[in-house]
Amino acid sequence: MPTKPDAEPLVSVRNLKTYYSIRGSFGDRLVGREAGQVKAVDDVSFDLRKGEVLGLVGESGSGKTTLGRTLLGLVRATDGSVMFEGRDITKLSERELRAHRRRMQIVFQDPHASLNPAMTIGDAVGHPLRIHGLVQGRDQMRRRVAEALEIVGLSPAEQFLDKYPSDLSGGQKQRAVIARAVILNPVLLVADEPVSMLDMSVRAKILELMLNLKHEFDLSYLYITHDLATAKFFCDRIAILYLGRIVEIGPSAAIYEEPKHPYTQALLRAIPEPDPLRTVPRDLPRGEVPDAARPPRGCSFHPRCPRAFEICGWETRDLRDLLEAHWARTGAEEYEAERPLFGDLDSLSASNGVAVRVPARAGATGGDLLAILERVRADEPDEPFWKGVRAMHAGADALEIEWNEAREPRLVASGPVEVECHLYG
Amino acid sequence: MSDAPVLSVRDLRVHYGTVRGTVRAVDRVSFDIGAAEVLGLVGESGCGKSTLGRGVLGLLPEGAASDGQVLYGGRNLVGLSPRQLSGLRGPELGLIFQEPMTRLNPLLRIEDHFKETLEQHEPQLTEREIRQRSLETLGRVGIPPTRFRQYPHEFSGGMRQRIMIALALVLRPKLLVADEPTTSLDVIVEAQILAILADLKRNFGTALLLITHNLGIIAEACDRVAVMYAGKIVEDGPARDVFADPAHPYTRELLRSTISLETTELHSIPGAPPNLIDPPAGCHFHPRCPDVMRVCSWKQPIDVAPGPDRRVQCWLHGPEAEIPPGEAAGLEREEIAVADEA
Amino acid sequence: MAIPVQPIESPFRRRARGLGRAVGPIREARGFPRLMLYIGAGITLLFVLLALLAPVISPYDFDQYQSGGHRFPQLASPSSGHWMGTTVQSTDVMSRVIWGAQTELKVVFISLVFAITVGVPLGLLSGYFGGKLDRGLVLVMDALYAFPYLLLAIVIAFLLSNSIGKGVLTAAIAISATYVPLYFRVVRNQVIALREESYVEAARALGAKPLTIIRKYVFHNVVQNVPPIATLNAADAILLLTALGFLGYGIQPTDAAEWGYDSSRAVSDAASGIWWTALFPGIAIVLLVTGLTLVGEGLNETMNPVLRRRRVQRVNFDQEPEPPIVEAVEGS
Amino acid sequence: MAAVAQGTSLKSYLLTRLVLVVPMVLILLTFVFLLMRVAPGDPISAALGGHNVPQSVIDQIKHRLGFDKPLWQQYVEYLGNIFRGNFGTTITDQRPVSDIILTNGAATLELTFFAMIVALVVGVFVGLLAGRFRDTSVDVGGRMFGIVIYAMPVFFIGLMAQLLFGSVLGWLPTSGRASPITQATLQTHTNLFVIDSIYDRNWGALKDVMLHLILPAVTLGLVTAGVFIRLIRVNVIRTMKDDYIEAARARGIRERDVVYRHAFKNALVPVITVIGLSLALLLGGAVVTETTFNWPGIGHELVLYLENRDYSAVQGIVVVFGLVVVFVSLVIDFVNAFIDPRIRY
Repeated sequence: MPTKPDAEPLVSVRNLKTYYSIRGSFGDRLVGREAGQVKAVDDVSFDLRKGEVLGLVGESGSGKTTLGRTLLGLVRATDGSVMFEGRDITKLSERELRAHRRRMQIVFQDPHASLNPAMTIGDAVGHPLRIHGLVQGRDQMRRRVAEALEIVGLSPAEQFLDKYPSDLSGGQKQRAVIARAVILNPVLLVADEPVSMLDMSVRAKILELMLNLKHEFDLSYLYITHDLATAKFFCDRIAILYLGRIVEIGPSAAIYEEPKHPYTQALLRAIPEPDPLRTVPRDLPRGEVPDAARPPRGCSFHPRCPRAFEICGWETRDLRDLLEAHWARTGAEEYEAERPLFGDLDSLSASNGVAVRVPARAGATGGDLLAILERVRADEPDEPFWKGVRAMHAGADALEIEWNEAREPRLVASGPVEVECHLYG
Repeated sequence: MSDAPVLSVRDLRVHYGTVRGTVRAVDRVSFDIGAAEVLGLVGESGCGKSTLGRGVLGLLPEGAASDGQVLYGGRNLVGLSPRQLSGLRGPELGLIFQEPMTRLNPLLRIEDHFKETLEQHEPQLTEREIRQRSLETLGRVGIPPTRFRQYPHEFSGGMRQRIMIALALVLRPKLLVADEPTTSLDVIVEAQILAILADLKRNFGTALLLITHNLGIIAEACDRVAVMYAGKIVEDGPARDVFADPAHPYTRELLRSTISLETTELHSIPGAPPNLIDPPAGCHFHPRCPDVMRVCSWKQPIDVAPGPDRRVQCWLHGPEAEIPPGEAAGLEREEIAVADEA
Repeated sequence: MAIPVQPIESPFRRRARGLGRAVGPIREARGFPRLMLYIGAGITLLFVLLALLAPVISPYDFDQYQSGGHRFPQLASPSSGHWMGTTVQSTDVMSRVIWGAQTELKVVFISLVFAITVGVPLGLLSGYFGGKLDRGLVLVMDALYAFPYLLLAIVIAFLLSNSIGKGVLTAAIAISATYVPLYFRVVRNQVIALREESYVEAARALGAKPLTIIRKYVFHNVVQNVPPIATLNAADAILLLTALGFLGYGIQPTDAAEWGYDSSRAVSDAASGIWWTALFPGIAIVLLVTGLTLVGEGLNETMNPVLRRRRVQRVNFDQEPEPPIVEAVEGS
Repeated sequence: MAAVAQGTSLKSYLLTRLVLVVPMVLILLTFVFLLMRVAPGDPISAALGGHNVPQSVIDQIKHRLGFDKPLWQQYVEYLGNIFRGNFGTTITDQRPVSDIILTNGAATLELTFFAMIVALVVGVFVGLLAGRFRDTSVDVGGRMFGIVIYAMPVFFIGLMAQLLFGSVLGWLPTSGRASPITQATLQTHTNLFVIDSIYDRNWGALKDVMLHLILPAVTLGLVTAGVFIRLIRVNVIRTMKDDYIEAARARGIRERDVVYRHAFKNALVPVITVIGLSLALLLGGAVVTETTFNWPGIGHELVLYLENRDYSAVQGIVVVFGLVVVFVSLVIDFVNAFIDPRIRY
């Protein structure tokens, strides 16, 4: 039930980057060697209008949680800007930020860890009022808190004011957390996987509550989740995140009816549907979300993408994945026969230059390696990897492979959505 | 179910003591698993499905006790000595868990895990045969032989779950119990693992008891389904029939409240799952059941077959003879304040 | 809509309820941990009473060597007059043991207070704020922590002794200096773990100032497990104090009786077979340290969730609430 | 999330650990330096002065030892000396501290070495048993044993042993490193009597030396064993609850293998790092043990120098103790890196 968002954006994010430097060993820091960075959020831009619900959907390691926290200033942004009510959040000091905290709030994933075990529900939900000095005396505080608890459905409120978090169920705790978030009547609510820890029979109630709050208080939501099913029901617009970048963003209807990016298509196909006529999908991308500290070249989805082609960013690491997938399929005898011919494979996963020299072990020649690769190619000719190989020539003791030139994909408009993929670039 | 079932459970009870009292996690449960069949066990958290899964293999927490029959290969596993049971676990019955990250010994290479398992149960194998069989099984679940000598911390969550499955399958068990195997994985990796589990029949001829709270996984991966609520199996039957025409109100309500891509309007079940120390009298679901009758609130429903190869425990399906006169009238449910809602 | 407001709970009752929640696990302890707690508490209480009531209980003053004009016998074996015999300076061994309890507990208490009031706040701030302060402090504390702390205590006692004398204060400072790194490390590691918890991050999101967050969210959950450490630490402190006394860097013998010092005097007696001057102070040390360790281990066992063993009720199937139902007609 | 962990390779881990030792040592030396000079009152003159030494003599000694120079100059000289292995000379008997270390160090080394063996054997054995058979009589017995031996001060056990073994039963020697005859006949190559006697195949001397070692080493060892028992027991309890234990049982691995190969191994890995720390406990205890059994080690010397307030001797010995502890924990970390693969790759 998406609502019509009005024109002026409440939040506009431009080229936001949040990088974590991997705590290199003390030695690295001492000699100043750059220990590598995790680009949790890598140049993300989008707008969020007043009253709108934007879904941030991505798997683990996609940076969706970091993005949510950077928006609220809980995590320092490395670069870029977040305009909220005329101020750039990323440039504010911790002290200045605190004043803004009244206007934007967050609800966490794990209700059991979001409430201080040593505080009663009344104190916890009422604490924001005391922090911002919005209330005088315990009497007025208790009344305001009781009101908030009633609004989120914890009625009769009296029964909960003096309870400790350990006395409540998961659903009730999440309601208390929401009460604490809305008691300051914020404008923006970042909900980080608010229902994923709850049972199916209770999820609907919390989503319904959040929708009611939206209408009643004209709240805007940033709904962070890995579950496209609840997002479809709850969000006006959806942004799909992969390895810190938005790969597709647009209105919900367009994303679900006509997903463009191969990753979005795969996500939608992978969701298990409660319909026995369907079977577990088999044509899914292989492998897993790569290590964010060393993202793949060009488009970071290319190693898993069934529709990748020449310019998607093929590199040496993909050769190692190809060989490993081949040996996993063929089994031990072939592996024992072929592996000894290859030299050191570990170096392959490190270098990702334009060309690579695959060393052959003593007694083997580049030709032997080429023969093996040709056999692998014959097994699966339409494997996208081969589109990435410009040329292969067998040297005396090694095999030289040249990769096609890789290009960085850019977010481009394509119909009602924007997508970051060379298929549409 | 043409040929004899691999496992048949009759009137199994698994209770364990806690500070506040005895938890009746599994309360008189009966079901069968056919050879090379996939039985899905679905229920919300705290309904006892995990205890049932582990109870079948006799892997129970301290202070737990089981009673009734778990018939495997003509023997009742309940009451077997720990030695006899551990002889069966592995070569006959396998178990894989929800959280893969901590299930491998961090100090041992993957190769050592396989060597230990195979040397224990098939001592006659030579060094080469052990390596051959391990690499072959690992290949079938998508782990390349190049990583055989690596340590657990060098693998991602999805890879470790594949290794756990291979470790269970290397002994070619007849039955594998999978306790929420994909709950902590991303949706694409989840589908990859489910594909492996669903193909157990074809690749290894292994029967599978798949325990999950996700009705989508049941629909796509299972032949039959058993729905569990508050320690009891309230309904079981072929997945197609149960999904098309759910007999028990809880199954129907659960299906309606599942949010999937096709969901048009939100639905939820009022009230909260009961605690298993003193569950409600009569049918445990009656306080939350929209079709509740007077008899439901005091008398325990009896197994009834509403159709071929199906079973349900609900007075809606009779048998009328057991329902005293006048008890079939509807019971207006007193307003369940949200206060005690989940 | 006017919401009927219940009479507000009196702050005292709220504190009591809060405290009740913290003490809860202790009431629930069962089996050996409970036994340990009770025995330990019993022994410790005995010594506390000895210390408090020393003037009343002790037959003689700690340094009294004669009464009513005639001097006590030297090195007399335990007799009716002197239950634990006398020392070479003909002072009564039992009186020195009783008065010694007062000295030990006083010094240990002061050193604990010093160590906690310095170590815990430093740990809190360093753990929460991190940065250069944290890195610097950690390096210093680790260097101190790795140092043989008896040596450290001796050197500090040696240095302070010629400025402020070998009194209770010197010993207390020497001991507490070696334990500050212990509290710093424990509290800091806890705070770092807590800082990742959602409710601490939520507090930041609410706009609370760092000090408010430490006070209301972090402090309570950290301070809960200082008691077990403090009791085990007290046991250590007594061993350290008596060792200092034995080496001559404990309390000035003229100021008060101290078991370590008495033991060092007993070394020469032992050579000639006199056992009582060495045995009784030694046993007092062993008993008090064991008592405190038992309390510490008992507390640790009941409050640490990993170790906690809750009393579980035995399961028996026969008294079954519902009547066993008859097997229904099989569907298939 | 990371498909392949990017652990720093072993080489750079060890390099880092080595680099980290430098600040540790610096802090240690600075701490001892400041301690000696900045403590309240003027410890130097008080130490040198004693009761009736004229001020002029004090000034003259101060000048000789360079205490009258500005603080930072003293500091630079102090570090320079230590770097060149010169830990200063004692005031009372003009003996270079490095000489004390060579002659007496061997005695302390021998004592702490055997004490550590006692601590490890007793601690690991009882700790594993207590953890494995939790809340049975074995556990209760093991824990009580651990608590009581830890609660017994070294000098108390020493005194009781002297009474029991010394004057009453007379089996075991209760003071000194060896009987006078052995001391006279044994040539000292390394000053480690046990090794020297083995080297010369002088079995009589070896027996005598070992007999002299038993009481002090066992006494000191038992105290540290108490620490190991408590730590290992908790570790065993924690690892028995780990998920890979349940997974191993699900694979039908025999309980014996589950306990020994999986639980015990993982329980003992963290213990290795504690050995470094417990060395500090041992060295501290050695000072008291050597005084009780008048074992001629560095600790014994330290007490004597402390008694006659020998300033730079105390400083030198304390520095040596600190350096030993820091370098031993460095070696322990290397060992740990080899054993625990998670650190290695």
